[in-house]
Amino acid sequence: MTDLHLFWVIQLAPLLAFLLIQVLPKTINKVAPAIGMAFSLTAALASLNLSFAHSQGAGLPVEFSRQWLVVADYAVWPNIPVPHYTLSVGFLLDPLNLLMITLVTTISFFVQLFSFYYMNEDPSRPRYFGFLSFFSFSMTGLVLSNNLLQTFLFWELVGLTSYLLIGFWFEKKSAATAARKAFVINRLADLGFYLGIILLFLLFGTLGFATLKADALRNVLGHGTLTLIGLLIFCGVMGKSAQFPFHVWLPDAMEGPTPVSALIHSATMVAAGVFLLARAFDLFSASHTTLLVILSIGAITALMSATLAAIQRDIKRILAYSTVSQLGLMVMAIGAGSAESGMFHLSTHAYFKSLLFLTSGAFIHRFHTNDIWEIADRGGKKDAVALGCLAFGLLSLSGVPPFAGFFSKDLILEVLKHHGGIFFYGVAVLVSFLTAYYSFRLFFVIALSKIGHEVRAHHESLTLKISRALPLFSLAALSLITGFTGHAFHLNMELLITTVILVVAGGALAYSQFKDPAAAEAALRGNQGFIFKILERKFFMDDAYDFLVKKVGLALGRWLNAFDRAVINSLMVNQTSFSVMRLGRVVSRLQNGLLQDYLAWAVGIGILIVFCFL
Amino acid sequence: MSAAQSLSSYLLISAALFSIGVFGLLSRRNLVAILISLELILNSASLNFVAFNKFSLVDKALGQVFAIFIIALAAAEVCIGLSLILLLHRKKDSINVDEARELRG
Amino acid sequence: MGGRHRHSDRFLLPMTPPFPILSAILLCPVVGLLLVLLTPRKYETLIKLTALASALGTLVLSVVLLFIFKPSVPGFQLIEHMEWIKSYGIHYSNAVDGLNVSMILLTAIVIFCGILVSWSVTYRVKDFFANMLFLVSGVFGVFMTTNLFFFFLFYEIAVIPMYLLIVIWGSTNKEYAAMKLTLYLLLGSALMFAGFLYMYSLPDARTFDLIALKQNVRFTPEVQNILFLGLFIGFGVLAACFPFHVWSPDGHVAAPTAASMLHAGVLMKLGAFGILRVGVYLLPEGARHWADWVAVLALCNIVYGAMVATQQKDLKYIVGYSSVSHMGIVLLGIATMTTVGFNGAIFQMFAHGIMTALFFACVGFIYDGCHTRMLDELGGLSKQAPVISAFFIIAGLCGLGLPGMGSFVAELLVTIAAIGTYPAIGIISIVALLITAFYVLTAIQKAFYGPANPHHADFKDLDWFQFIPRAFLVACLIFFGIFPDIFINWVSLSTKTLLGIG
Amino acid sequence: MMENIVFFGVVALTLLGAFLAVSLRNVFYNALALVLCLFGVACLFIFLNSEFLAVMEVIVYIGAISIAIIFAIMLSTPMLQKTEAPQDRLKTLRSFVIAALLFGGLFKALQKTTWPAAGVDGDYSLHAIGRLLLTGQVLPFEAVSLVLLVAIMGALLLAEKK
Repeated sequence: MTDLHLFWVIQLAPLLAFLLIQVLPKTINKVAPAIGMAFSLTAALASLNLSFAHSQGAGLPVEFSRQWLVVADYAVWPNIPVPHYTLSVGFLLDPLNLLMITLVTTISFFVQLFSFYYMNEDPSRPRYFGFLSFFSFSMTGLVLSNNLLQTFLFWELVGLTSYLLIGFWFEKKSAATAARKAFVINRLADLGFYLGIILLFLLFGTLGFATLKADALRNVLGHGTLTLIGLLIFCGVMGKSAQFPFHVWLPDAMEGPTPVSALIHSATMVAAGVFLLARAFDLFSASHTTLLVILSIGAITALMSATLAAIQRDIKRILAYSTVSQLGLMVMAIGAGSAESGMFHLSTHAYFKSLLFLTSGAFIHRFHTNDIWEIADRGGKKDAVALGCLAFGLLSLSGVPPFAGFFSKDLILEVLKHHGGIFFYGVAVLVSFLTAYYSFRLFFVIALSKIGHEVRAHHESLTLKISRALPLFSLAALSLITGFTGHAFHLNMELLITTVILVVAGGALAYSQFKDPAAAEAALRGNQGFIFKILERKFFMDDAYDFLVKKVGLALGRWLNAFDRAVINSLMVNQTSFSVMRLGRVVSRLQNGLLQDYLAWAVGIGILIVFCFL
Repeated sequence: MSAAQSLSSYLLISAALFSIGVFGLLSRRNLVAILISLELILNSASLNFVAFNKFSLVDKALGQVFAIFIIALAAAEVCIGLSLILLLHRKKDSINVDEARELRG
Repeated sequence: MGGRHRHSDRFLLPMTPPFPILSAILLCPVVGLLLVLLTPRKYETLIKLTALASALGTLVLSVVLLFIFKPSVPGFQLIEHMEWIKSYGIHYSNAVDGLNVSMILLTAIVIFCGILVSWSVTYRVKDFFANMLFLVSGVFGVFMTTNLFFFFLFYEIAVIPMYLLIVIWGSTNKEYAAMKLTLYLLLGSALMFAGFLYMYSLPDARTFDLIALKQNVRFTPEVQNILFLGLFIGFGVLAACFPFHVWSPDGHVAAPTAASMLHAGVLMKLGAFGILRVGVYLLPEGARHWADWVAVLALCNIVYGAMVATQQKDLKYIVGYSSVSHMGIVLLGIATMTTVGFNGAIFQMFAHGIMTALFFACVGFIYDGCHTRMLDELGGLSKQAPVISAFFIIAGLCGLGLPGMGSFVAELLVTIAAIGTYPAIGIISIVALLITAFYVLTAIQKAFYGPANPHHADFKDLDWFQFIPRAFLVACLIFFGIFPDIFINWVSLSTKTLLGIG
Repeated sequence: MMENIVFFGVVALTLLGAFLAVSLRNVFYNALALVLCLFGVACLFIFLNSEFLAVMEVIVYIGAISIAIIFAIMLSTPMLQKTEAPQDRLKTLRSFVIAALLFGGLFKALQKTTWPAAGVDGDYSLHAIGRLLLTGQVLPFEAVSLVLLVAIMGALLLAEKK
């Protein structure tokens, strides 16, 4: 099979699964998971095939492109490098998205497998697997596309599936609201992206990744314009990758089914922003101002959400904030000028974070609660498979050597140390420390608590057991292996020591606080400190959005609506018709039925007219 | 030339008759009085015709013929007008023109 | 222009139609109307089938027209001309170019789906379908005629049945809305006709023929400015331009489902079409002169319509105001006076027509089942009626400009043109996408998500028959969203000619 | 000279009759004043050499029309109640102003116009009138006769007691 065939397989297999699941009658919807898994396995195998064919970057990049839409066959904007404006569609494969596509398809397969277990009892499974397949379709499209507009297209589709899956249990009001919030905030961020694309298209004339080279851009566009476009497109990244100040949707997005969080809100979709940063890196690196902004935003996000992760009780929220924080680290790395390190952390993070989420899903599915203390209370530590995998994931997350997280995080620290300046390096170190702290906190709470009301696992069939354990084990293995795939990594002793010290310090702090989780919980409840309050209110970000939407946006809408009803509808329209009617009533008073009045008018006016002619 | 032999004196008389008729038409409430005023107006017209017949000749007898027509029409008009007045009197027990205002808007 | 065009030309050139296809399209609903009128009142199914057959006929013929139509030929083609009143230059003459070929298709699609959707009408069936067919023949006439007198005539033909449809089969304050809509539309047409008469009275004119006017009459700049202003207000009323928009939400709300579909899907496009066909075609200088103001009004439409929509409680009002917002995009495209903007505007007319028809088809179905359209009284419909809610959600997503749908490409083109011409207005207009997302999603959340409302427990989902028209509309939306080049190919040469480029 | 005196006398009679016909309160007196005025007009016809018309005026107008009006008055209102309610002053004033304006307008028009003088005298014989009625003006003549017929029938129909 040629590359193009493989692309089509990877791209269309999930879509086909989606369509099949939609088309098949309801009576045989038991096969929906099978369809979803079969097609995602196909896609995964195809992408593995692709990555073996091009191992070590042989024969890359490969591009297939086709004209999609002629916008104008003349230069809309003066002094433009191209004579006509054409949008195209196509595939572009380079080492960057080869890595990404493998990651997306494999995790997608594992998550589908795990979902078979997780969603076993849900009556609307077909819808779930359909959406999941549709997500895979959109995500592969995003990764494979060869230009910004196509990326944007799938970017939005990915956002849509995220919306649909967060709101999967739409009967719950909180889920529906969270879905809407995610979509609207992403939309807000995407406006910047959209505008950036349009500006770039207008001023540069082409959107293909292959043509977006830093030198070419600098030749055509000024520094200010480049910065503007870069920041606008980064705006979209901030939305999708949940960077400050658009991060607020991600913790709420945990209302969706947990495998969805594993796939979309940790490994793939939220990583799409970082992926885009790396993909169109020249666009950002063409202006050092852009890079500085990216670096700062990443730093703020990483630090802020790491602190927030440290106080959460909901296991998924801990992981969500941790995801935001790790994404912040990746963005920082790219902002510091190293797309490779960001992407490397992205790939390792994808595996261990989806592992963590699936583990949390295993807990939640068995114990029916999200609260870590309650999980512990109901016998969380008796679930050996889940606890083991949790430990694997957390070790990787906190960067313990030789787990994958260690290598990638070290690389980022190194990059930041050399290119980011001491301040950002410090932030990253602090974030690593906090990461270790909240990871160990999570682990200690579950592992060290006493079991109160134990919930026994009900009997599960062998298929279910496999579909539960297989993804967990595979991802655990992957989160161990992937660290060594990072090329050209030389062990830096200084950093190794720093990392180990950070992990040990974080672990020790967590142990000192949570060696008796019950007491710690009591202390947590009793804590009324100022800082704690701020953390509990998530730095008032949600309140700020609430204010903006309710007090500014909706108030403006209310005002305009009142204007529409009162001024335009009543005053301008109805009053016009009323005054016509009123005028009619006045004029009809002339017709009073008195014959002589009519005559007097007629004769009088007639005479006056005659006088005019005399 | 004597006043009796000048066109303008007759036209003036006719104008005066006409104006008096209009005055009556506009001021009286009694329908019969209005009818009487109408007669005055018609008479002023026929006076005009006859005067023009004499002083500003187009045809030897055309003005007189029209005066005859006017007399005939006046007869018809009075005929209809009086019966209408009778009808109104029967309906409203009054021949006041202000009473007949069913068509007001 | 790629090789495909040349290829298709060679393939299609021998295919001249053996009969006047435009008149055939126009006559299809007329014949249907006559047949419906001749059918006795009690054979309701026969009446419905007759109406459906004539709608299907127009649909097939308009698709055939698309294949006969040669996008690479500039100017009008397939001209049908029949002299009627020669001394006044009033002729029955039809022609197509890139501007109206898609509008004819749109009308055919919407009427086809509209008749399928109105299968559930039970009250005065014969009159209903007769009115629908009468209305649509007027609309076809407006789109295809090249004579201003007939333009006006057909337009009036389209307005009057709309009044009847709303007054007899409508709901919610229908007398008021119908009267308001009719008065507005007549006001617009009065201004329009005044403009036509003024053109007729100009030296060297003495004709209502569009092509003859273009060729013979030199419109001085002052005349162009005045005329374009008058015509723009006249047509702007039809296109629900900002201060004249209130008829449209009220009218949409009161109208029965199929009438709303036609009304929002097609009738509102008549205004924008008229601006292009008459205003810009004959008075390019006037259009340029007023373009800035048009752009500002269009921006008002876009943002204001969306903001007001956020406050609505009635599903149909939401859709109504979203139409106001989306028509603003059309006007903005026109205001840019560039081919990109024109292409986008026409594409948006098409995409919005289909999208809003889909919207109303869904809302109408929900109203029939639940007897309410208020958001607070709905809720959780997605549980018991997943199909209809899926259709509504698709329409909503199209409304908020989701890529892959027709309206995304349209909005993209208009935005590109707008940012190129009026950067500030273009950028502000993008904000509407966010507001649209907000109100669409809020409506979806309130109506379809959340706990199910026990009042609507017996609400039945779509059956396969009612599935067809909505699925057809969705298919059109997605098809043109994925292959926009087909559409742009139809219009691009005509918009260029319109602007005098190339 | 004598002729002038008589003429002015007749004019005064006519105008006085007209004035009384519209200004007296009692309708019955109005009708009598109308007779006076019509008589004056008949005299004026004689001044205009048209004896036939004068005779017609007296016979038709005074003999038929006025008498019909008097009959109507007697039929519709008892003698004693013929006096109208006091006039609305505003209405009278308005009517007077309009009538004055009208007269002023006619007067001004009369003054401004120069009339072509007649070259020949008219033919006032019954013969000429009859000939004209039955030749040149036969169509209006027939129309008027029709109108009269219809008027009589209409009057009968209207006055019929139901």
